[in-house]
Amino acid sequence: MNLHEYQSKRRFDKYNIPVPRGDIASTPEEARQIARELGGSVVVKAQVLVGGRGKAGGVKLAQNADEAEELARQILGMSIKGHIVHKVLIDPAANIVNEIYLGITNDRQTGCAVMMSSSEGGVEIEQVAHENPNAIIREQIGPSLGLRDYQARNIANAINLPREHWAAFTAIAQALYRCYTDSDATLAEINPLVITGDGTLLALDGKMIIDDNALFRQKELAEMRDTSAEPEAERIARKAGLTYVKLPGQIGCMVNGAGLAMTTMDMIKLYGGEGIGPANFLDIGGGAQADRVAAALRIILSDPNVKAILFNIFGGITRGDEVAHGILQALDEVKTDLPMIIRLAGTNSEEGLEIIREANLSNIHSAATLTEGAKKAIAAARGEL
Amino acid sequence: MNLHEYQSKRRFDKYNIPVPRGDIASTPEEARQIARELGGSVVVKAQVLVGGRGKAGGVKLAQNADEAEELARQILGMSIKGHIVHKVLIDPAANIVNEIYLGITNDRQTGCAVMMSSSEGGVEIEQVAHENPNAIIREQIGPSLGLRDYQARNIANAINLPREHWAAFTAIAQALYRCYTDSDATLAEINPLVITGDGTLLALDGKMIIDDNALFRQKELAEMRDTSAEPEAERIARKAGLTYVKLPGQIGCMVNGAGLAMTTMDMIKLYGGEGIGPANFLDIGGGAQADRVAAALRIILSDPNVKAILFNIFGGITRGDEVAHGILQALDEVKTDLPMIIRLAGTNSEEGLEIIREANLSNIHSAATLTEGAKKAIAAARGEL
Amino acid sequence: MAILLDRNSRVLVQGITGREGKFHSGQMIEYGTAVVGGVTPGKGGEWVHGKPVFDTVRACVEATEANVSMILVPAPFAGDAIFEAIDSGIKLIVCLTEGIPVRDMMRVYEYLRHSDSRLIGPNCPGLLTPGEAAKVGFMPNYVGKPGHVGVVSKSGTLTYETVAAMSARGLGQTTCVGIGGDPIIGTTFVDVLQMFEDDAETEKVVLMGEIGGRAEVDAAEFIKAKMTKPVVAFIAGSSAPAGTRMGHAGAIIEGGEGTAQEKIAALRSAGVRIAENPEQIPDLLLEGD
Amino acid sequence: MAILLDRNSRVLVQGITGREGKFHSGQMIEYGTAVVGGVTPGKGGEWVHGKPVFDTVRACVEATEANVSMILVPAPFAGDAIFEAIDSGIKLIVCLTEGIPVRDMMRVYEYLRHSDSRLIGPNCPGLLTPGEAAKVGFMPNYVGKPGHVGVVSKSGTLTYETVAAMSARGLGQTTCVGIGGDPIIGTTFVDVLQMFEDDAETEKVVLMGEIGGRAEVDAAEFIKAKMTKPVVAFIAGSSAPAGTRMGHAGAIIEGGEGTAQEKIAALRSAGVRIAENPEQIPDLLLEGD
Repeated sequence: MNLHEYQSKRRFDKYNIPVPRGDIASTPEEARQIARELGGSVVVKAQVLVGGRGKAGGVKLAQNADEAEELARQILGMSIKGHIVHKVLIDPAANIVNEIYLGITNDRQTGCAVMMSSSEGGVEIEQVAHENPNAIIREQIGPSLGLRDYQARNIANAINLPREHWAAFTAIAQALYRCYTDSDATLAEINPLVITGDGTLLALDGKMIIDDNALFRQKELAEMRDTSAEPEAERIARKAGLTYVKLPGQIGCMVNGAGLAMTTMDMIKLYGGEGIGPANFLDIGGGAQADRVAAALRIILSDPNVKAILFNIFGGITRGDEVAHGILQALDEVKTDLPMIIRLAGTNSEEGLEIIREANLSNIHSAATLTEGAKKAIAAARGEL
Repeated sequence: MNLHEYQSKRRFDKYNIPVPRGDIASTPEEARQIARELGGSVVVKAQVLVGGRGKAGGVKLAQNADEAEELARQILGMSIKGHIVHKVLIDPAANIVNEIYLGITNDRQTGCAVMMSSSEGGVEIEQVAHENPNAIIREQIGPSLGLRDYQARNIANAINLPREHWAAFTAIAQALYRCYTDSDATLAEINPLVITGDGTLLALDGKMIIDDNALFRQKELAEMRDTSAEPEAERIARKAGLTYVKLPGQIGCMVNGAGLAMTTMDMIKLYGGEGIGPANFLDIGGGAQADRVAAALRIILSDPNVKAILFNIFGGITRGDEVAHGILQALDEVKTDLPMIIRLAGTNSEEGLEIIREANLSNIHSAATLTEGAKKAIAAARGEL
Repeated sequence: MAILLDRNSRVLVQGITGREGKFHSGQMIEYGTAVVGGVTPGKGGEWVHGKPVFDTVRACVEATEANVSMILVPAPFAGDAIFEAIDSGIKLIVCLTEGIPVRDMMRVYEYLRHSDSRLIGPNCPGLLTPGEAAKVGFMPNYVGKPGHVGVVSKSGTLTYETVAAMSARGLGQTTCVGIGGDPIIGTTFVDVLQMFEDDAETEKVVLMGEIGGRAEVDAAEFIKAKMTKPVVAFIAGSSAPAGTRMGHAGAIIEGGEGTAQEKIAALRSAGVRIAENPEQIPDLLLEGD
Repeated sequence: MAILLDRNSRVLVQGITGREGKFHSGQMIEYGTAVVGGVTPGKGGEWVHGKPVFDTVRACVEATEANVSMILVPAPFAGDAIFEAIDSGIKLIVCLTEGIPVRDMMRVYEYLRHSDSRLIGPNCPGLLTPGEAAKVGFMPNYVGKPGHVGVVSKSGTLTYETVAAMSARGLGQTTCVGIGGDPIIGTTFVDVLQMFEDDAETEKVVLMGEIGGRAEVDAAEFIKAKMTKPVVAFIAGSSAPAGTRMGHAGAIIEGGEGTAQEKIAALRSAGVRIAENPEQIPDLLLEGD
């Protein structure tokens, strides 16, 4: 789960990481009010859960409250890569001497957290990683020891931070690590961390991603989820415990297991050729029960592009009879004439196929293998079944 | 540093370990008042930093407030193994169904904390260890993982705790471990932990020892030190950063290093025979400087039994010239005619001996070796030097 | 022979009294696995499928001499369940639980590295050794068949798919290992490839990977440097758009790293034959002869 | 040869700018030790005895190729200093600092066990290898003399006493090791005895123990089972009353365990000759011939 910039920075503030004393506005008038209270020039920043907002014109400098209002008016409601701007952050403009990158993420290779820093702040770390990988300093953080002060000093030394900033830098690094850990974050990033004209460090921009699997114990953070920009179908899927990603094709896919779901998409692409593709990724998860299957089907049917549906269920923990019940239950609620190709295998698949057969629905076709299922679904999408 | 029972139990209470709701009294009148407020029968318990107070008559049951006052009058001022009782704890009497032992200490062998438990509570764990070692269940606690719930369950299972108490027991075990860790304790012990008539668990008696080396970061605990029972000389020594233990002999010893200090005592015993022994253990520590040496000398001279003083300094981190300055400084302030045998070796010992020689004091004798030093000190104590 | 699991494996199930725990232990017993007991705190003394339930893993191990643990407890408790298995001396731990927080797994991973235990998973389908009638986990009982191909996979259902296709063509397996697709797992492709390389009974190996991370690239490097046995692979997710998370925490292409194309290229250059469709895997295995 | 420390040892000093750090590095350099640099956070760029000071151990190691670290920083910072040395790849760490909280040492001990580093101490006098003119720690420069006796001791000054007495009688040392008397230490008697047993140059061994704990009993068991070289020992504290703490956290007799008598008995039964007085040790060493 991604946090907005302002949410991340408020969280940082709780850990005593210095952040600009700005505030959030939902209307141009609020923006003016905040800018007036801050005094001086301010930055108006679109709050969207997507990168590249600067290039898209979502971040602007205003000299005074009038300008802030005007810019907020332009930015609010703007669409940035499909995300509508509902809120802007009004921060006082900072006197920037130098920009640093400081972030923490999980490292798959070592199985532990890694703090990354670079003297080249303000640009995307992926870009630095690409163009000048040596500019990124990494310190592994063992979970039992946590970040040690000497590790922060190692970083400060390696990025050639002037020594007068070491104490402040170490405090910020420690705070960021605590914030990352306490929040079950998979990313906590200050970019840029700036040295200001008066010689202090300031977290000008912040980003946090919270581990979805840990939201059960992060109630406060879970409530911060901004669903206003989220597509309806994905929101419903999430609530039903499904993983759904909308794609531009015509064949709705319902599969159990991420690997098999991707494979099913791959097969549609492989055999479908130009103009035919999967309409979604949808993993009903392990042990999916009837009501979850029904929810999944409703989501697929809500996509007007869908011309055919391919069910590919290979039961392990998921049982074929429950999937069959789920399909019938959903079809009972959401009527459809779309052709459906059902491929059931694995645990209780015989029982499941029997249940489907007994329902005797004319738009349901069965397939014995994944390849056959994919080919039949493609034919159905083309109206050739 | 040892905490009193009432201090330990108040600390436990902070961690939500259930303790009796008693209070502390310094006078019989206060004891009566507390007993009256508690109502019913109470236990009057001497607060001394020494074991065996029960056998010494320091723990008594009172049926009512009058009896509580009377018993407090008997117990307050009592001397238990040389410790004067200044305070009594008045606890409500508990309805005891079963007594358990639960404690945590540092284990040298494994270098980590170990939780110990036994279904035979209420007696000293050392005694159980001696008589029935298998009755003590041990769970090692790795510092990075801390105590896990399953370890508490392992213990509960092994001491045959009825299952209805497991949840409460696990909570207490976890709280005790947090209390132990947060307090830099080297021992945190509930003995007995009782199962009461109404089926709850209650920490009837508690004991904590705090790591002296950690007191710099345990200000609150450091202030709990009860110096009222501590011998004056030991208190002064502690403040001066010295380790001093009073012993019944005649030869005051000032040595650097615990091992050499003990060896010096051993040599006095070895060559002294009947009636002659060390008057103290005194380690001036590594790198002892002049004022510490002076403090040490003053402490030794405050003991009226001392007939002779043996200085045995083998300089490593400690430097002979500084020891010499310290001795002269102390002698300047505290005049004495007692014979002093000085043996200086190691770092800067030549300089030290030169300084002593130049002071030209008639009661100072030098020795080249430890054996010679010990023998001369024995002779001096016998008035034969 | 086989790897990891054989007829001497004595399996305990942590979470045996749960809905899934009960069902899958039943399936395992039916398959022939020596399930010797289970653990659910607070339910010690109960029985499931005629097997005793204990409150602690230690008590279960003492009573049953279990040497393998299958963990199927809810995600919030799974980290502790793994610690308990390690501390109780279990040498092979198979954690099926999905959705364990990464922070918990980082602690588990650190502890595990310093222990003598091996963890398979979490979020994995488990192990199947058809020739020894031994199964731990979700793999459907009928998919496997005794034989000489080792199978290792990140994915669950994709594995069943492939193994079933192999068995249908007469290509049996020594052991099928689902390592799981989470960002932090106990046993990697490389670990399992090494075991198959060392296993006298395994003649060929099938590897099933997917987009995200670089485990398949590590596997390719290992195969190039160390493996003498032929390997056939399939990588799922060639149609996935970049930057999109596909279910598994693992299945996301991060900053241009971890695409199917790049993994396939690495494996090809290590001499691995790549299937375009998992149902082609039997063909590639047979072609090699 | 010798153990642990020789002329290839390149020593850095953590805490080199402190009063004691400065003095003892000077002594070490005078003795011939290759002190190559020091570390004090915030003082990088300074020089002590002509050696460069760095802000971090890592920077010092990169610049000087130090392979040994001597730690002499205040107790509250010593635990972190050890972690920093371990993380910087230092294989031999000698921590002289006294008064480190036990809780800190428990964490250090756990981390150390899983690392490739060896810790001597804390609260120890350090190491001396006279034949290689190498010293790390407090031992006075003049006490040692090249030779063939290995010395291992819990105590500091008692070691100087004994080593000086040996040297005066012509009995030189391979290496003198002060392991420290704290409850938790990095290297035990048994570890050092094993090294002396394996060291071709060491012919005899002197062990100096004291009351408290059971390290000397473990040593006795090791000597009985594994050692072929003669061992002479002295145990300090036979006159100490039970239950009284004698300075060292280690020097306390706990519940009847760890008395000098019991240690002496264990060592005797392992064939170790016991000195009543440390100044008798040279006699016992010479008698053996």
